[in-house]
Amino acid sequence: MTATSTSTPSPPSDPAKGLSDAVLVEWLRDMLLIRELEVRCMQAYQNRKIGGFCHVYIGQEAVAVGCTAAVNDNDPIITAYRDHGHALARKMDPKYCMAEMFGKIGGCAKGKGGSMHMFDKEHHMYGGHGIVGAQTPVGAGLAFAAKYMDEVINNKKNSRVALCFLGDGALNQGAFHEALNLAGLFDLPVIYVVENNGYSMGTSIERGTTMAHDLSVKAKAYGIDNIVVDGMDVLNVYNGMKPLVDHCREHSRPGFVDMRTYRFKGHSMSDPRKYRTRDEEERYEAEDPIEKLAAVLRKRGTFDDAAFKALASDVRKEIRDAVKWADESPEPIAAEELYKDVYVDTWGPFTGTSMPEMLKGKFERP
Amino acid sequence: MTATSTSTPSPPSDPAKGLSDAVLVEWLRDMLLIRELEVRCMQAYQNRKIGGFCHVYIGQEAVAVGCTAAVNDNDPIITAYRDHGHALARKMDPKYCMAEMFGKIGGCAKGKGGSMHMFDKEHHMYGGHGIVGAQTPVGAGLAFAAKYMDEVINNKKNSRVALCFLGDGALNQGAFHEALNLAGLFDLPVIYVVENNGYSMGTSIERGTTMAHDLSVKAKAYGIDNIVVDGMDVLNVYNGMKPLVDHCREHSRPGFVDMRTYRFKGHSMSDPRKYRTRDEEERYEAEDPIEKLAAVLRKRGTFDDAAFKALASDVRKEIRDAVKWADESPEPIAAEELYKDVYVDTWGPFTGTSMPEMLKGKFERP
Amino acid sequence: MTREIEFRDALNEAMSEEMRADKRVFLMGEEVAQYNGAYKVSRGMLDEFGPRRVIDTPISENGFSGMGIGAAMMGLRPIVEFMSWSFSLVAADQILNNAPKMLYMSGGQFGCPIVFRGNDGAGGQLGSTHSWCVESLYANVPGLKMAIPYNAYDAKGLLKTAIRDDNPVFLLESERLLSITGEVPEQEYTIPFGEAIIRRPGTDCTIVSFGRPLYFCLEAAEELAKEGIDCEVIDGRTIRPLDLDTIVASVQKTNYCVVVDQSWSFASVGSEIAAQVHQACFDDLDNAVHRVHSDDVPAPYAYAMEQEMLPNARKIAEAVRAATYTA
Amino acid sequence: MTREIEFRDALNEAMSEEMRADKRVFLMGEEVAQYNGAYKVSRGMLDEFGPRRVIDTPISENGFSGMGIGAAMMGLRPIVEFMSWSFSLVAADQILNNAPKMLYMSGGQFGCPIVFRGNDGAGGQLGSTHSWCVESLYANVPGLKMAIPYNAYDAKGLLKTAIRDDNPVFLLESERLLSITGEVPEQEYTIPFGEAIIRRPGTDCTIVSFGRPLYFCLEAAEELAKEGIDCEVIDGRTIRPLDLDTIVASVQKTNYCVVVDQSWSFASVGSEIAAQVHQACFDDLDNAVHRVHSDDVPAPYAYAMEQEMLPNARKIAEAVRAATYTA
Ligand SMILES: Cc1ncc(C[n+]2csc(CCOP(=O)(O)OP(=O)(O)O)c2C)c(N)n1
Ligand SMILES: Cc1ncc(C[n+]2csc(CCOP(=O)(O)OP(=O)(O)O)c2C)c(N)n1
Ligand SMILES: [Mg+2]
Ligand SMILES: [Mg+2]
Repeated sequence: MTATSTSTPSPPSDPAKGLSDAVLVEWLRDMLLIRELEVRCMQAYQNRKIGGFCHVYIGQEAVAVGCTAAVNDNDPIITAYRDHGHALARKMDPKYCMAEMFGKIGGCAKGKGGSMHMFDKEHHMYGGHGIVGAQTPVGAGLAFAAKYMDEVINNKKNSRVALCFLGDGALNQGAFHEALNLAGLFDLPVIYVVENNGYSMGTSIERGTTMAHDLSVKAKAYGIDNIVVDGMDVLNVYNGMKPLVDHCREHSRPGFVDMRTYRFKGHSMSDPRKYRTRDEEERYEAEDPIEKLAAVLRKRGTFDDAAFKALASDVRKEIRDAVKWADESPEPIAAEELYKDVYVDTWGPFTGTSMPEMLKGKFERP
Repeated sequence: MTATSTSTPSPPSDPAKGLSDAVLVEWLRDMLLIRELEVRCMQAYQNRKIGGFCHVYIGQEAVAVGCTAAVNDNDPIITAYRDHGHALARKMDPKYCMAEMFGKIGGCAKGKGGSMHMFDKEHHMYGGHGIVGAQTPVGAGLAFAAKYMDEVINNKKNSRVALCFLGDGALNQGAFHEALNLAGLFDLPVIYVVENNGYSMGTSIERGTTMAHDLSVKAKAYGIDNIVVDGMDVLNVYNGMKPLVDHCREHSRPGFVDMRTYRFKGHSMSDPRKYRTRDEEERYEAEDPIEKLAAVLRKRGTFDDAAFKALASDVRKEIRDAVKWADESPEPIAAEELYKDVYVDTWGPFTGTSMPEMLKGKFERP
Repeated sequence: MTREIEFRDALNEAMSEEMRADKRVFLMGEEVAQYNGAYKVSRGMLDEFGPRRVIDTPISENGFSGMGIGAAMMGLRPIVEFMSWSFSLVAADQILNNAPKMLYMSGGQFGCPIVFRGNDGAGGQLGSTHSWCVESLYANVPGLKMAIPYNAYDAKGLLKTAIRDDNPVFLLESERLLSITGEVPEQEYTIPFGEAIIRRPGTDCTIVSFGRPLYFCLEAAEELAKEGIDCEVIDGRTIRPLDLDTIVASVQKTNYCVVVDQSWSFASVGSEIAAQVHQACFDDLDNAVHRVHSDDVPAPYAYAMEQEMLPNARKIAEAVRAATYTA
Repeated sequence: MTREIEFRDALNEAMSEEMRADKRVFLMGEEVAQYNGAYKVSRGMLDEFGPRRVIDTPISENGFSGMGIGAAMMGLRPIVEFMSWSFSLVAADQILNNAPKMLYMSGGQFGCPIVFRGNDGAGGQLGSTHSWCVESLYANVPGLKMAIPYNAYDAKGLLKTAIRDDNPVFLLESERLLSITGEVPEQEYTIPFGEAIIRRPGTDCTIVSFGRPLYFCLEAAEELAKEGIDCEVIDGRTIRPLDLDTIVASVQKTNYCVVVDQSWSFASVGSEIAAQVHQACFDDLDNAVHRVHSDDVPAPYAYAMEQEMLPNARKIAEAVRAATYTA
């Protein structure tokens, strides 16, 4: 596979071809689930049920859903702090995600991590990271370990590929540069998916990143294959990612994706969005990935408005239940949890570690 | 000026054209001076007159001499720890350089810096830095300040360009990535000269750096003009650098240079050089920049062996005197110097600051 | 004549006044210009000073910190804003290896008059990576100065002093305090470094702290007063230089001392002050110096747990009772 | 049965034995493979374990530290060598924000069993940027463990324990000690963390230290013995966990204490131990705990000045005399 340097996304002729209705409906449901979770999340934040920083994924749903669909369930993934969508796309039960944001013991991280730290060992989701760019070398490490386990420990061919998501703002961190050089140098099967939503907080990409009009050079600098994908269309995302994923897995090589997307809401809960025009926002809102996929299904004739409504209300119910569950989950008791999970072992004031309810019975140790 | 992506240095037809004999002889003398200083430096190290880490510049003389010749005397320069050559090329008196390595009060940094920290405020030499890559953002800052002083404070056009030297190993530090992005983004007049001697300690460049065969991509990633230069020939260095320097000064833009060179000696004083063949070393030794320039002068017929001998012995004398001076310079007295230069002002145990003898009468304050 | 202004505006005034007075001064950081500051500290400054002196940077803390250091070496006086000191870890090499050592390494040739400033300490459920109290981490390093403003008056006075200082200064602000208002004089003023101030005079126990925890100290002091324990609360103001004299004079009077430091306890500013007070007041102390810190764990997100982790009036009161044998 | 081996080979044996026993263990760092280690600690390991398990990295400390952390999260057991801890500052975010907090941030899901090791402390005229003693900087952070080996025996035993530990461990070695030889048993052994050891029993004054400065402490102790001051020298061995009990037991016996810490004094391991000892032994101490540190200045290059800056037997002896009122 050769690197594509074109910076204008070229959607395949018939993206949907070869994908069953069932699959597309599942993707639609996943995107609806993320959208609904984020909407309720914003309400909960207004009602002070969620604190700290909270970054919602509305508008970018097609990226997490399409990318995770293009990899295997046991391929490790890691992302930044705008991570609710990735957690759900990886099939984390929304109730654990919501409970985490509510700061409850039932949360995926027992309420210790919050919105920016969604981890799910069962689904190979390695977080949720708050420091811009810091997840990129860690992502290289996930690929290194996957490859090492196959090739060095089990003497077989590498079988996994890691996905490392990052925002366009993370392109400017030294960690990103070192990570890509290491990935290229060590032939690590990791794909860096830049969720290029055009802004880092209030800074449009060209104000913070050189060559913003053609990010392919950021990959070529390390001899890494790259593609540009229209991230507002989940079929495009899948069709763009799948061949790259297969290639990187087969040849144990890194990849780089300029994933063009847009966040419909502000950076976090407190952002007047003065740095962009309503006009621009509307242009992208017209590109709503959920509407797009629904339209495709309608065209296929196998999915009518009634079906869509049914799906939507089913999703609303699931999230409503998640919120209820999160509400009812007890707060972590400081006396029990404050000094737990600092060290794996028990010494001094430290009380060892324990798995969150989400993983009870599934894992014994970290 | 457009970026050159070719990785094979193309020497200008008649490099020497337009340069007077006097100029070339001065360059030859500068290179001989550096060579001689380094030779005596290695002896002194064996005799334990120099301690710590000491990295000599033998083989790379054409780079420092040719590059500084291509800029103005008041253009700021900064480099890494292999810095003796740059200090001398910038006309620091060898005695201050040698005394610094001897850890004497007469040293350019009063014996506080050592081999890795050659600073010379009078000659706009901003060090001498030990942490790989750390000088690259500082170099951007020198260009920022030069430009700011001209354009913001004095309302005139930018008049200076900064040179920031780095080793090929520094290409892999995050700091380098951030520095180049900032330089490109803010149109900073700074030229990053990669002294590509093929190795970082025992690691050949392709074992540590992706795309080592074509470093131009490292500049293109930030939209920065770049050239590749044969650094074993000072005329080539000058002719390659001059147009780039003029361009970057005129348009206030950064530049990037893949300066192909070779260190004839080990990385530091304790390096058996097992990682490279004697064969390779001899190939480069045949490219000795001093021999090359001497040959050009001989061809011009204005410079015979006698003249060369005279120059060489003159240089030997200057360095011999420098060593003698350094030897006789007293050791810094801890009671006086240990707590000086920690803070500019005087408080607690701290005794303020003072200029080294090298700058006495030339500057009052840091 | 005084005015009542917000802590954030006090910082803004300090920068703006110094920038008006000295063209070498400029501000650089993430979102400081067009966005008017992530926390609105620099609001209006882009309009007044323009994009050449109020500069939006990419998310490259190590890069723009180093850029500021180079500019300072050449004689400019950069103010570098970290959106949060939590993000300064990626810049640790530049701010700890270069800024504080440049003068020494260059044998007195190149100073580094630069101010690094931003939010420090728990911001409110921001989790482990975003809640750093860097004072204990960075105060270990000679060559830098460190100040922590307690109110609007100090925010303006200490920042102006920092900008005029010829050395690198770390100014640690608290996001939790940015919106509180306080009196500042109409006329210009600065606050000298190394001079602690007594926020509440008292006779029975000395409480030493810096920045935001002082509010908890004063709260605890009121509560303890009801119990008949009259605390003297000292605001150290600057950590480097540290005004030990004021602390010692107080302890010689009260014979008891509690240090309240919002950072982790181990190898901290709190342990340093405790060690120095023991050394200077060994014969005056009727009990060991007691310490209140954040618990020795990463900052948790959950509200109640975070509150329990941080220093608070309850913990401080308990420490004072224990220190004064009135527990 | 014991053998006499070099400190560096003790480290080598610890890594090699653990790599033979556990394929999840691998070594990565600059020049560790083909060059056999910048300081020859890993000599021969590439030959035995091959390039997949002994890995040369580019000069990207933040990058390969983060890579090791990701690998550890997935269950491998990386050993990351820093040529010098002085170069770990560029990796501060990964080693302080990620490694020690991953378990907590993930609510117990992902541990980080990784060892960061390399030379710490002045190496001999290396100047300001290359002479870091990071113990006081990094020990402030919960979630990590920290050990400092004193001799070949401890180097091997502590490193083996570190590799088997399920938490991130910082092992601080001294370049100055790599060539000293010492006895190690033929049979396998490990040294538990959190157990200090008395290097020299004594009755008159307790001296607490870690790593290389212990040699100066013992030197001073001999000198002081001639003056009739019988010092007990304690090697803390690990800073996190810190074995306070052994220190306290000693101070209760000697009633005097001097802490010798090669790092800068402010907010240091030394101030922490002093503060804790004062708290635990307030009634036992007949004088304040005295401290010996590197002077509060960047490390100078000149030999005599550097020697003057570092802790040495003379300074330690003076501190003991002062602490015991025999000055
Ligand atoms: C090292 C660091 N610096 C600054 C921040 C503060 N910050 C959090 S998110 C953000 C913007 C990131 O934008 P981008 O990477 O494009 O991701 P997006 O929010 O668009 O998903 C910034 C500056 C941080 N978390 N880490
Ligand atoms: C951040 C950092 N890591 C490691 C080192 C140790 N070190 C000093 S020089 C060097 C090799 C640098 O090679 P290169 O950049 O090519 O410069 P050259 O020695 O060839 O001039 C290394 C690894 C350091 N000084 N700084
Ligand atoms: Mg973005
Ligand atoms: Mg090199």
